[in-house]
Amino acid sequence: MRNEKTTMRGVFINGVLNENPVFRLVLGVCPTLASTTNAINGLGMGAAATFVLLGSNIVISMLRNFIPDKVRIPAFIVVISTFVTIVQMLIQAFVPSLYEALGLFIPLIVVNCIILARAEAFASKNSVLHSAADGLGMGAGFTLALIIIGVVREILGNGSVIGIDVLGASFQPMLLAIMAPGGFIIFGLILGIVNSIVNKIGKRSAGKGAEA
Amino acid sequence: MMEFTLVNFLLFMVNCVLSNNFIFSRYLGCCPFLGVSSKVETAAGMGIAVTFVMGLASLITYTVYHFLLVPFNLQYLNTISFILVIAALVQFVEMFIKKSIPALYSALGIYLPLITTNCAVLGVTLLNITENYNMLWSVLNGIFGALGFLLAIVLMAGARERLESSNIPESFKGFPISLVIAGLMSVAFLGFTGLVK
Amino acid sequence: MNLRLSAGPHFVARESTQTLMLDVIIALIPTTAAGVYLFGIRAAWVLAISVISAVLAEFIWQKLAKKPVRVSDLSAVVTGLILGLNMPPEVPLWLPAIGSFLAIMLVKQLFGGLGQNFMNPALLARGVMLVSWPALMSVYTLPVRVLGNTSVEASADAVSAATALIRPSAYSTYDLLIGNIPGAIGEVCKLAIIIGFLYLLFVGTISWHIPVCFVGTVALLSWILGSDPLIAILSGGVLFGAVFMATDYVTNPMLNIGHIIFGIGCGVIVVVIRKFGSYPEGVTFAILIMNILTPLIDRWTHRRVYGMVKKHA
Amino acid sequence: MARLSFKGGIHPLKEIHEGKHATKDKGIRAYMPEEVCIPLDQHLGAPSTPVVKKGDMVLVGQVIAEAVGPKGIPVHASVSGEVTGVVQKQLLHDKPSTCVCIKNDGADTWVEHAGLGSVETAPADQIIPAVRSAGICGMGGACFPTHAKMTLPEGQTVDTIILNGSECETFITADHRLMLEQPEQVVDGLRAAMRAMKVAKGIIAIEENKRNAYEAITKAASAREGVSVALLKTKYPQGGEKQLIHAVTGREVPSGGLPMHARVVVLNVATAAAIADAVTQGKPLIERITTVTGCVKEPSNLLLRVGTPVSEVIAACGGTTEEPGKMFFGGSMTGVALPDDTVNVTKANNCLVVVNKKDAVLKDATPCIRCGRCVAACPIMLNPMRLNELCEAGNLEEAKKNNMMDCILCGSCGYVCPAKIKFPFKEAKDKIAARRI
Repeated sequence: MRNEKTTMRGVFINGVLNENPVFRLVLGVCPTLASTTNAINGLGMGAAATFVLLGSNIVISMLRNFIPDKVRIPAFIVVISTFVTIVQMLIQAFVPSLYEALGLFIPLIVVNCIILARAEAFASKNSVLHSAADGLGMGAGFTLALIIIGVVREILGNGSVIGIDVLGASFQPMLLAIMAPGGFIIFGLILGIVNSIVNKIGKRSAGKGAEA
Repeated sequence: MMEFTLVNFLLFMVNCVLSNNFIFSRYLGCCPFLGVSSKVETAAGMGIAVTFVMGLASLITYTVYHFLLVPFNLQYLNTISFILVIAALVQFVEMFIKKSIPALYSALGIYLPLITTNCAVLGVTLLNITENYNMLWSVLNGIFGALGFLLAIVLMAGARERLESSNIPESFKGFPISLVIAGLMSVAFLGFTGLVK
Repeated sequence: MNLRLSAGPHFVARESTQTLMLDVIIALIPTTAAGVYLFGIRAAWVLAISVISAVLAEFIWQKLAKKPVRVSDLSAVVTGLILGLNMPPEVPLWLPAIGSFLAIMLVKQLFGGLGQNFMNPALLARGVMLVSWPALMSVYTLPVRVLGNTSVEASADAVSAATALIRPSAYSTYDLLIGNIPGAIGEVCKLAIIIGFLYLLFVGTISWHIPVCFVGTVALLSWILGSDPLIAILSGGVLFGAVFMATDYVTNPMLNIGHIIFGIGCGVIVVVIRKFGSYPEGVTFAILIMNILTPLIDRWTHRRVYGMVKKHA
Repeated sequence: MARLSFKGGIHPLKEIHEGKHATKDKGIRAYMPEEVCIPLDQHLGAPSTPVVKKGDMVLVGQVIAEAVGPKGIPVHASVSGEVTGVVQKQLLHDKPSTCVCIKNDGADTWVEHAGLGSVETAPADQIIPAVRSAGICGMGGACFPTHAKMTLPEGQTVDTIILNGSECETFITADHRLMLEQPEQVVDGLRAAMRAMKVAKGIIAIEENKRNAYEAITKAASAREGVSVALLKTKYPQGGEKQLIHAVTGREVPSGGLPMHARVVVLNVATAAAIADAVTQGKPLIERITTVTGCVKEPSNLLLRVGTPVSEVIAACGGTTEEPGKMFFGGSMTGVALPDDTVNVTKANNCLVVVNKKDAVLKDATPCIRCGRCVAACPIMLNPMRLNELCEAGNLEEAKKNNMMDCILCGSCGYVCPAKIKFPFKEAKDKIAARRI
C-alpha cells in the first residue's frame, strides 16, 4: 500500500479512483451540480479546477518550508485565488461561451474544498513532483466524475452527448435532468450506484484476502 | 437599479428565499447543507450563523469593491480580495462573539470556521457585484439569500431526522440519499417559479 | 394443550393497511368511472398503464432488493391510480409508465418503502412530469361525452381547450361540478370526488381537517383577492388534491392541529401560485411543499403528555 | 347526568358489545372446587411465608401463610380439607411460585371469625388492620395490598376516594354483576374506607354500558354520607387510574407520581365489597367473582374460591365448544395469556377468556404507514409511533426522554394499528427500569 502511494503513478491513480474527490470524498458538490448540465461544461469546469489544483499544489509545495504555520491557511488562499483569477481571465478570453455557462462558479473554485484540502493535506507535506502528480490526479478524478454526471444529465435532459444528438427526434427529453432538481437527484443516484459497486469490490477483495 | 419600496422589498425577499433559493435553484452552499443537516437544532444554528456572516460580508465587500478596487481600477482582484475579507471577517466575528456574547458563541461558535469555505458567502458577494446592487440591496441580498439557506437546511434536517430509522439501501445512506432528498425538495420549490416576474 | 402465548391486546381492530387502501380505491371508483365516461377509452388506458406500472415497479424493486413482496397491501395500486387520475387523458402512454416507476422507485422504495417516503409518490411524480414534459402534461381536451344538459359540446377527436382555470367563463357551475370541462382525468368531476370524500369520512379512513381547511382556505383567499370562490374550488385540482392526496397518511402531520396547519398551508400556497406564479395550477406543488414542512410541523405541534404537571403537596 | 370522560382512548370490540353480551345478564353462580392450589405471591411485594405443612387439616378462612414486611398480607385457606402439599409451581410469574394445595373435603367448614360491627360504627382505627388481616389486595388486576394503599405517608392527604366500577376492559362482567346484585356491599366498603382514611368524599364511577348497575348503586348510595355516583362514557381505558381520576375530578396524576399525589385514592368495586366483608363479618378474602367467557358452552359469572384450577373453571362452564387456541386472564386489551389450563385463579383474576384456534392467530406486523391512529388513541398523549421506532432502534435513552415511562401499557395503540404493529412497550419499560437509565 505504502509503495503504491509513494510512486507518482500511485499518487495519480489514487486521486482518480480510490480517493476520487467527487464520488469517494464528496467534496466540491456545488460546482459538480452547477457544471454538469452537459458533458462539455463538466469538462470545462474539470479542466479549470485541474489547472488551479496543479498550480496551487506546485507553488504551495515549493513554499512549504517558508510559510509560517500560523498564517498557512490565508497564504494557501492567496495562492489559490491567484490561480483562480488567472484561469478566470483565460477562460473569459479564449472560451467565452464556457465563461457564460459556468458564470459565478469559476471564481468560486477558490472555495472548492478539494483544492484547499489537497493544499493542507498533501502539498504542504510532500515534494513538488509528488504534489504535481496529486494535483493532476485529483483534477483528473474531478473531471472524470463531472463528465460522467454531465453525460447522464445531457442524455436524459437533451437526448445528446457532447452536443451531438444520439437518441433521435422522437425522444422527448426529460427537462428535469438539466434543471436544478435533476442535478441533485442524478448525482445522488450515481453516487449511490458507485457506492454499491465499491462495496461489492471491497467485499470481493476482502473475500480473496481471507482465502489467501 | 430597483427603487426601495415595500413591494419591491417583499418581492425581493420572496425571490431570494423561495423562487431562487440558494440551495434548491442556485447550488450555492451545498457542502454545509449536506454536512450540517442531520439535526434540526444544529442546522438552525448553522443557518443563523451564515445569515449573520452573509449580511456583514455583503456590506464589507461592497465597501471594499466600490471604495478601494474601483478607484484603483483593480476590479479583477475582486475574488482574491473578497475571500480574504471573508476569512478575516469570520475570524473577527468569532473573536468578537467569544468575548462579548459567550452564550451565542457556545451556540454558534463551532459553525463559524466552516463558513469561510461556504461558497454561498463568496457567491453572494460576487453576485452583488455582477447584479450591480447598491449597498442596501447588497446587504438585503446577503441576508435574504442566507434566510433561504436557513430554510433549506432546516427543512433538510427535518426530513433527515424523520428518515433516521428508515430502511434505506446501504449504499444510499448518507450523501446519496441526502442529495436525492434535496432534489425532491427542489422539485417542490419549482412551484414557486415565476412568483417574481 | 397447545396454547398461544402473546402479550395483549389479544383482539385488534379489523382495519388493516390493506383495508385502508381498499377504502381509498373504493372512494376513487366514482371519480374513475366519471373520468372514463367523460374522456373515453383513452383515459382507461392511461389509468390501466399507470396502475400496472406502479404494481410492477413495486414488485420488481422488492424482488431485486430481496425484500418480502407486499404488493397485496394495495398501496402501489393507490399510487398508480392517483397518478393516472392526475394526468390529462391525451398524454402519450409511455408517460404514465415512467411516472409510476419514478413514484414507486425513486420516491417510495429508495427511502425504505411504504411509510418511509417523506413526500407523496404520486404527487412528486406528477411534479417531475410537469416540469420535465410541460407541453405533454398540459394538453387538455374536451370530454368525448358530456353528462346531462349542457352547452358544452363533446368532441370525439381530442380537441385541445383551455382548462376552466384559465377560462372559467366558458363553463357553467353545473359543468364545473359534473365535469363537462377539459382537465386531468380524475380532477374534472367534482361530484364524484365529493362522493368519494363522504365515503372516506363515513368509514373513518380520513378526518375532515385537511380537506376542509384546504378547500376553505382556497375559497376564502380567492374571495379576498377578488375571484369567485366557487369557481376557484371547482375549476382546478383543489378538490381532488385535498381529498385524495393531501390526506396521504405517510406525508402529512400526526395531530389534528397539524392537519389544520397543513390544510391551511396547502390552501395559501395554491392561491399564491395560481395568482402570482408561472404555473396555472399549484395544487401539486402546494401539497409537496407542505409534505416537506410536515416533519417540522410535527416537531412544533406536540401535545402535553398526561401528568406533566406539578405534584400537589 | 353528564357522562364524564378523558382525552384519547378507543372503543374496543364495539361491534360485539365489548364481548360482554354473553355474560352481562348471567347471575353470579358459586362453584366449589375439588382441589385448590393457592399461590402465596398473588399480591405485589414479598410473598407470604407458609405456616401449614403437608397433612395438616385446615378450615375455610384459616391463615395458611403469614405476611412478610409492612406491605405484606396473609393468605387464607379457601376450602376446608387436607393440605396435600406446599409445592413450587410455575404460574404466570417469571419464577415458580410457592403454593399451598388443599384437597376440598366438601364440608366448607369456616374458621371462627368476627367483625367490627356496622361500617358506620366500627372503630375507624381498626378498619385498616382488619383489611390487612383479611388479606385484601386490589381485585381489579394489579393486586396491590389494599391496606398499604390506604395508609398514606406522613404529611400526604387525600380528599376523595374513587371506586372504580368502570370495567372498561373487554369481556369482563364480574364487577357489573357485583354492583347489580350486591350494591349495598360495595357502598359499605366505600364508607368503611372513607371512615378509615378520614376522607369526606367518595365517588363510585360506572360506565354507561352498565346502566342497571348504575341505577342499583345510585339507589344504594342515596342517603349515605358523602357518597356520590358518576356516570362515565363507555371508552377504554376509562378504568385506568389516571384516566379515571382525570374524568371524575379533572385532576392529573403527576408524571411518575401516584394517585395520592392528585389527592385521590382509587379502589376497585370488588375490593370495596371485600373490605365490607372484612369489616362487618371479619371474613378474609377467599373467593372472587370471575367472568368465564369465549368458546365455553355456558359463559358465566362464577364465584370462585381462590386457587381453583382453570381446568375446573372451564368444566364448571360445561367445557369448551371448540378446541382452544389461547386462554387469557383479564380482558383482551391487557389480559395475560396462560401457558395451559393447570394455572390457578388468584384474587386478581376477574375474567377468563377462552379463544378458539382461529381467533388466537394475530396477523403479522407490516410497515408503519404513519396513519396517526395510535397517536390519537393514546390516553397519555404519547407518540407511540415514535416510541416504537426508538425502541426498535434500541435507543431507550431517547425513548425515556419521550416519556416512555408514562405509558400505562393499556394497549390502545396496538389495538387500533392497521399495520398490526406489536408495540414493545412493556419490555422497554422493564429494561429502562432495570437499567435505571
